[in-house]
Amino acid sequence: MSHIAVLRVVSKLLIPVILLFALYVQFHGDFGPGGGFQAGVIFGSGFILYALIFGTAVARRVVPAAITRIALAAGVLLYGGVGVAGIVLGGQYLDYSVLADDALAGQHLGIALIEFGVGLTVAAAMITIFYVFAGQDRGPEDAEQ
Amino acid sequence: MIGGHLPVLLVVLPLMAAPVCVVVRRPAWAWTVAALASWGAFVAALGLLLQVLEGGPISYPIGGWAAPWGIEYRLDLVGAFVAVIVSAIGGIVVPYARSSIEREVAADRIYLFYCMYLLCLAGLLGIAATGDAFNLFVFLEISALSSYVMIALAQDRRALTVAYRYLIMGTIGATFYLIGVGLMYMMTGTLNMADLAARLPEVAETRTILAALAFLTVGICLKLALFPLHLWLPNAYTYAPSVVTAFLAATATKVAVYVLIRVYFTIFANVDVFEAMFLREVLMALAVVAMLSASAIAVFQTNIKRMLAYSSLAQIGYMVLGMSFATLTGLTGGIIHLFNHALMKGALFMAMGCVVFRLQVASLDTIEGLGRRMPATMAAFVVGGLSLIGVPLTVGFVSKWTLVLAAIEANMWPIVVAIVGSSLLAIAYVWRVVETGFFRPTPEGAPAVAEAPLSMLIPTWLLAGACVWFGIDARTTLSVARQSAAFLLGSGP
Amino acid sequence: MTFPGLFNYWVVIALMMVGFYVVIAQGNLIKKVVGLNIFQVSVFVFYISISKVKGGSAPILSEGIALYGNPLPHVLILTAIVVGVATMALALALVVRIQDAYGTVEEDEIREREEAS
Amino acid sequence: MNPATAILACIAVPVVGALLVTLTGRWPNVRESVTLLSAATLFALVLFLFRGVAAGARPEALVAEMMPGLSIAFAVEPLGMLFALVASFLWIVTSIYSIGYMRGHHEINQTRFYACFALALGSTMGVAFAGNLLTLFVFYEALTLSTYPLVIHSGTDEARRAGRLYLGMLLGTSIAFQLVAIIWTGWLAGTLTFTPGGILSGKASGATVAILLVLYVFGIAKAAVMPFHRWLPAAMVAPTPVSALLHAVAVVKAGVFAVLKITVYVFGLDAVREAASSEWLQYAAAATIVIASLVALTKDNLKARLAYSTVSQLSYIVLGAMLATTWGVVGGAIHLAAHAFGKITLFYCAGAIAVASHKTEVSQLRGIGRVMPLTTFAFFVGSLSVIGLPPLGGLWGKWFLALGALEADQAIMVAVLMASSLLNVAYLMPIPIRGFFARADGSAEGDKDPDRPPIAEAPIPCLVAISVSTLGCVALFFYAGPMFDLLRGAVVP
Amino acid sequence: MAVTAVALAWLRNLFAVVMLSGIFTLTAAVVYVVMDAVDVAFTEAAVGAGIATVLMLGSLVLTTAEEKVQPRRAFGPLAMVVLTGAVLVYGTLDMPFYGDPSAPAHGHVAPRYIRDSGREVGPPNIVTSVLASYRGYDTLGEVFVIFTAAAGVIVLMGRGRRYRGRERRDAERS
Repeated sequence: MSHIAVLRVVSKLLIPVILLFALYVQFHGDFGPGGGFQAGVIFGSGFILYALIFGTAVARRVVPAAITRIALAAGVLLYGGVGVAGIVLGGQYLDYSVLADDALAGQHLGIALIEFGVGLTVAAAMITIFYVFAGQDRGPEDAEQ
Repeated sequence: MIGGHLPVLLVVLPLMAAPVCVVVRRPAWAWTVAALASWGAFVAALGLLLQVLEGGPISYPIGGWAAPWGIEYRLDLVGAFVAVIVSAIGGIVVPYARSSIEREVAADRIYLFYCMYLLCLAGLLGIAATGDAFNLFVFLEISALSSYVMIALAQDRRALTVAYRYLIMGTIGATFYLIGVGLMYMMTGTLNMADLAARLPEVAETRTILAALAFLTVGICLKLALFPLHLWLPNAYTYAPSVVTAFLAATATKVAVYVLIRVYFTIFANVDVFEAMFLREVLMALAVVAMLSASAIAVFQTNIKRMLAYSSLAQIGYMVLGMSFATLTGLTGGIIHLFNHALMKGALFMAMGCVVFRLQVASLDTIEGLGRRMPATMAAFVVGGLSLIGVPLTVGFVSKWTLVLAAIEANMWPIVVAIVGSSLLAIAYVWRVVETGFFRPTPEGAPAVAEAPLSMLIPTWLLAGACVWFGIDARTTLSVARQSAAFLLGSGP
Repeated sequence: MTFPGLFNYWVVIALMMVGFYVVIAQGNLIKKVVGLNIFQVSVFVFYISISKVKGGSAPILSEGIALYGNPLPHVLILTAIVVGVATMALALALVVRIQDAYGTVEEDEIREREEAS
Repeated sequence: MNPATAILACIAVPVVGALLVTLTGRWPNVRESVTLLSAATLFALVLFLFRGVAAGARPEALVAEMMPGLSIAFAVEPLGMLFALVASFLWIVTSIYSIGYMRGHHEINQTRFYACFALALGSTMGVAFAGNLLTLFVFYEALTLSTYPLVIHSGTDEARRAGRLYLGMLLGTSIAFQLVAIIWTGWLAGTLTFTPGGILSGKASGATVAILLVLYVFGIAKAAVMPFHRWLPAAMVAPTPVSALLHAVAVVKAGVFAVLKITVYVFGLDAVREAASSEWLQYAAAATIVIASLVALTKDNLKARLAYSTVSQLSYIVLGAMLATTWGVVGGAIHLAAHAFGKITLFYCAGAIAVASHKTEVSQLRGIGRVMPLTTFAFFVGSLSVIGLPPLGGLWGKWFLALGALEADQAIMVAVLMASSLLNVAYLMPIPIRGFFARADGSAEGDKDPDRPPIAEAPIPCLVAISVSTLGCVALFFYAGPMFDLLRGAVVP
Repeated sequence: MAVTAVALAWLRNLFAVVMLSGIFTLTAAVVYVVMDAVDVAFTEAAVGAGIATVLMLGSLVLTTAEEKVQPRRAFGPLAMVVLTGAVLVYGTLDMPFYGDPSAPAHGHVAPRYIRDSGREVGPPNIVTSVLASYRGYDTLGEVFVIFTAAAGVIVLMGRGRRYRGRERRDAERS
């Protein structure tokens, strides 16, 4: 089973890079192609790679299903919440200009926040779907979404 | 301060409540969240209707970006009216869902049902409120995806294939809509509906816009199940959980009709769409065929939910028919029937949901003599059924009156005959149920059943009562519908 | 890949129609999903080709570039892609459940089994 | 008491009565007292109104506005007054009769019977006092629906088939023809309120009037003009009190009453006379008179024979309306009252015979006069009245109708009336004559059964009712003067 | 692209079909780059070609890999497809040519994004500005679609659903 060992080593090296790249895409979206969505996908795939190689059981210990579920909801809530914040601070819904003193800074902050929300939900969604698909073919007692 | 933000709160409230449901997970809490959110949405919708009645259409630029650049929420009278219908049905369905869902959906899925329900509600309200053609697509998909899931929640395995077919048809419809929007964007450079209306006349004669119109029409007709694009609907309504059927039947197709109205009377307001490509004739012919054939098929159904589904197809025909007159009375008839049909179909499906709750299946065999054992449920069914026939003092009568009047005004006697013929068929299929339910003896060995729980009966009777209330005093609804129609036509030719 | 005139659109339309055909004519549920995917992707390509401006560059502001592609269709399609994949995920989940419930993913076999039961 | 309140009370009393009957269903004596009490109260109210109307007052009452310009409103005028008087008086009599009949027959579902009966009477009052076409239509439909459970009272397959025919034909024609005609009228005239002289005069072309007239006459299937008469014989499966009051008085008379009222107050007599279709409709009525009489001759079942007789007699009134002369209309209205008393007597007798001897066929009735002399005598008097011989009320109706026919230069109609009277003799007189003079048929099965108690007179309540209605036939002959004066007020302003 | 698409329609081995579909999407991504839509290309490559393919493979594993031979000939659908295509081609006849800078699509709303987004919103990537700010609400909707799909998948397949479904089927058979 040596090739698995190789895989493990390679992926141990690779996965942090992938996750880092995800973060890069997350925050680089302003300047080049990319953004929360793509970042979320990459982050999700990185984690799925991890799960594939080290087994879903291990992966579930690292990120339990409950966490992904909450992350899934938290991401959209963050996005929506930014919108509500716009109302509370006296602007329109999803108006980022009022988030900070300076309109441009507000826009920047708003975009960063919602991109983060997007990334969170997307990554969580991918991991959830993966768990669910991977969690098939087992009896009801040990299946944990 | 809140008043100014109602247009967006209307949608965001149920939208944001959905993830909360996922977080709290406990069925009771999820239910509470769903109930609060949908009642909140209802209050918001009512507030909006009042605002619109007072001060005319409301525009709300989301993100503070002015209309053609940002996404605009634009509520005119029709939009507000549809929002009220949808959120009212939503508010009534939620208390009903509590017992019904416990019976029909696995316990560990209940919180997800509420989540899906809220998403669907938000999607439908978003469609009603939006003034942006592409935003409409996004919310269409939210509501569509959640309704596929809700249908598949049923325990019957056929619900799965039905949901799958619905998904395929729905996605094709949405994609067609997307193609239509793309073609329009190509020729005008804008996605905002009002802006489109202003810019379309210039290019109205181009073949591209004609193609766009064709794609929009076909796409939306797939969603609203106009004959012959209706094949997904009967099974979907038959096998879905009862609450889901009641909710979707009362709202989803109505919203699709609303989208069609939006396309013809807002986006293409300054273009004489009905003259193009025989659209009026085609729509009318399809509506008439739908009214007659679906009613005729309904007469032969033994599963009552399926029977009601076919009846829905016929009623959709009425709405499309009213719209295709493109006259004040005709459009009024279409819009008022939108409201009225939501009430009666909601009541009917909810009554059948009560039967399913006790007997698992609502078919002609199981309800023999049920009028004695579940009198309140069956009485609600009778009220809804009479409404469907169009007996006076029910809402169905008001719709029928307006539509027949529109046909007489337009001097279209064949249409009058068709409306009347479809009503006659309605007598046949409704009465089969009433007769079996009330005037057949209870068969030997029939299970002894109690009346449905009050949490289900009260919502059912709320809708049944509304059928009568708005049938006796139709002034408010009619005037709102008439004003909406006048508004829609006013900006048109 | 610069097509003259309308030719580009016609290719896209041909692709769309292949996808559409697969959706409505195929009996295999998974293949239908694939067809749907192709159909939608072709529509996306169509949108993107609306956005193309000859001589323009990618819509990322930088010094010295005056002509950009139209960013709006890009945004729309970003959204639409996600919607498409979400739909597909649901469709596939349904297919898997159908396989469990019926033991097949062929439409006519499902129909047979539905009638039998 | 305020007349407007009295009008509303006339509708409300039977409805409240029905409610109380339902509530007191467990105690038959209380239940039947409630029925009698409501009947008496109603008659008192109608009498109160009559005093005013006879003095020339035309009280009105507005209930609710349903749609803009369309309201539920009542207005009492002579035609309606007469109809209400007859119906409410006979309700008391029939209630007494029912008590004897239902108990004597050990019928099931007696509570439902009394409740629906009261509701039917309430609807009849609504028809009688309707102030506009919409109100008339509303109560017309309510009458159909409230009598449906009475028709299928026995719950047998035959009863259900009859019920289906009953409902399908009455509801069907009313929606298919009458409703369309009403909407059309409303559109043409701009109002639906009954107005002396007609609301359509000068607003519609001759051809339109002709078509509308046909739509009304056939749309009001309760008037049983052939070919829409089949529901009436079918409805005879109902218990005899129902056949007596509802299918010889309330329901069918509501139909011809509506025809009269529409002729006078919607079209105006002149317009009807000039309409191209009125002559054609006269022939239809005449054909019905003769054919139904001939059919009656062939029927062996007593109630069926009486039913066809009713079909025939109803067309007298339709004929009077279509002649559209003063004498014709007055004659029609008087016939409405006179035939009510005559025919109800016959049905009472038929029911009494059925209760006492379980005989339902004409051929079984030889010698019945010897065991049930009172009943058979009453039958004899009732027959004379229906035939139209003095000194009985039936004379006047035919008399004035004949005058009306002459006034309209339709001498052939006089011949029809005469022929019909001869046919009446042929199908009615043999029954009492054989009853008195023929020897009892020894082979009748019932008589050989030693366990059976010997046939005696009907229960006391039945006899009381029979006597009252028989006396009524006689009284109408002598009090035709006031009736005539009252009615002239309707036709000649 | 066209070749892949047609091949897709004819192939019966579903694994090949899925792989081809992935290739098809990747080609589409390349086309996007050619058309200057880098963001879309990036997403399509990641999502369309990546996730979608993985998802399909996943479901193939759980179902079956071979399509049944279809005996029937589908002329009805073919006619419908041809009709739809004809309408579209008809629609193209009045379209502005591909890449035409003066097309109406480029003239109305879009110029403001290009001109002002740097000043009004900030990010040099116009797509990001439009996506997150001008049309931020669409994106909100989009995220909710993902959320719906994820929750929907949990509903359909989460926690032993499949297992139960199979038990039921076996019970029905016996």
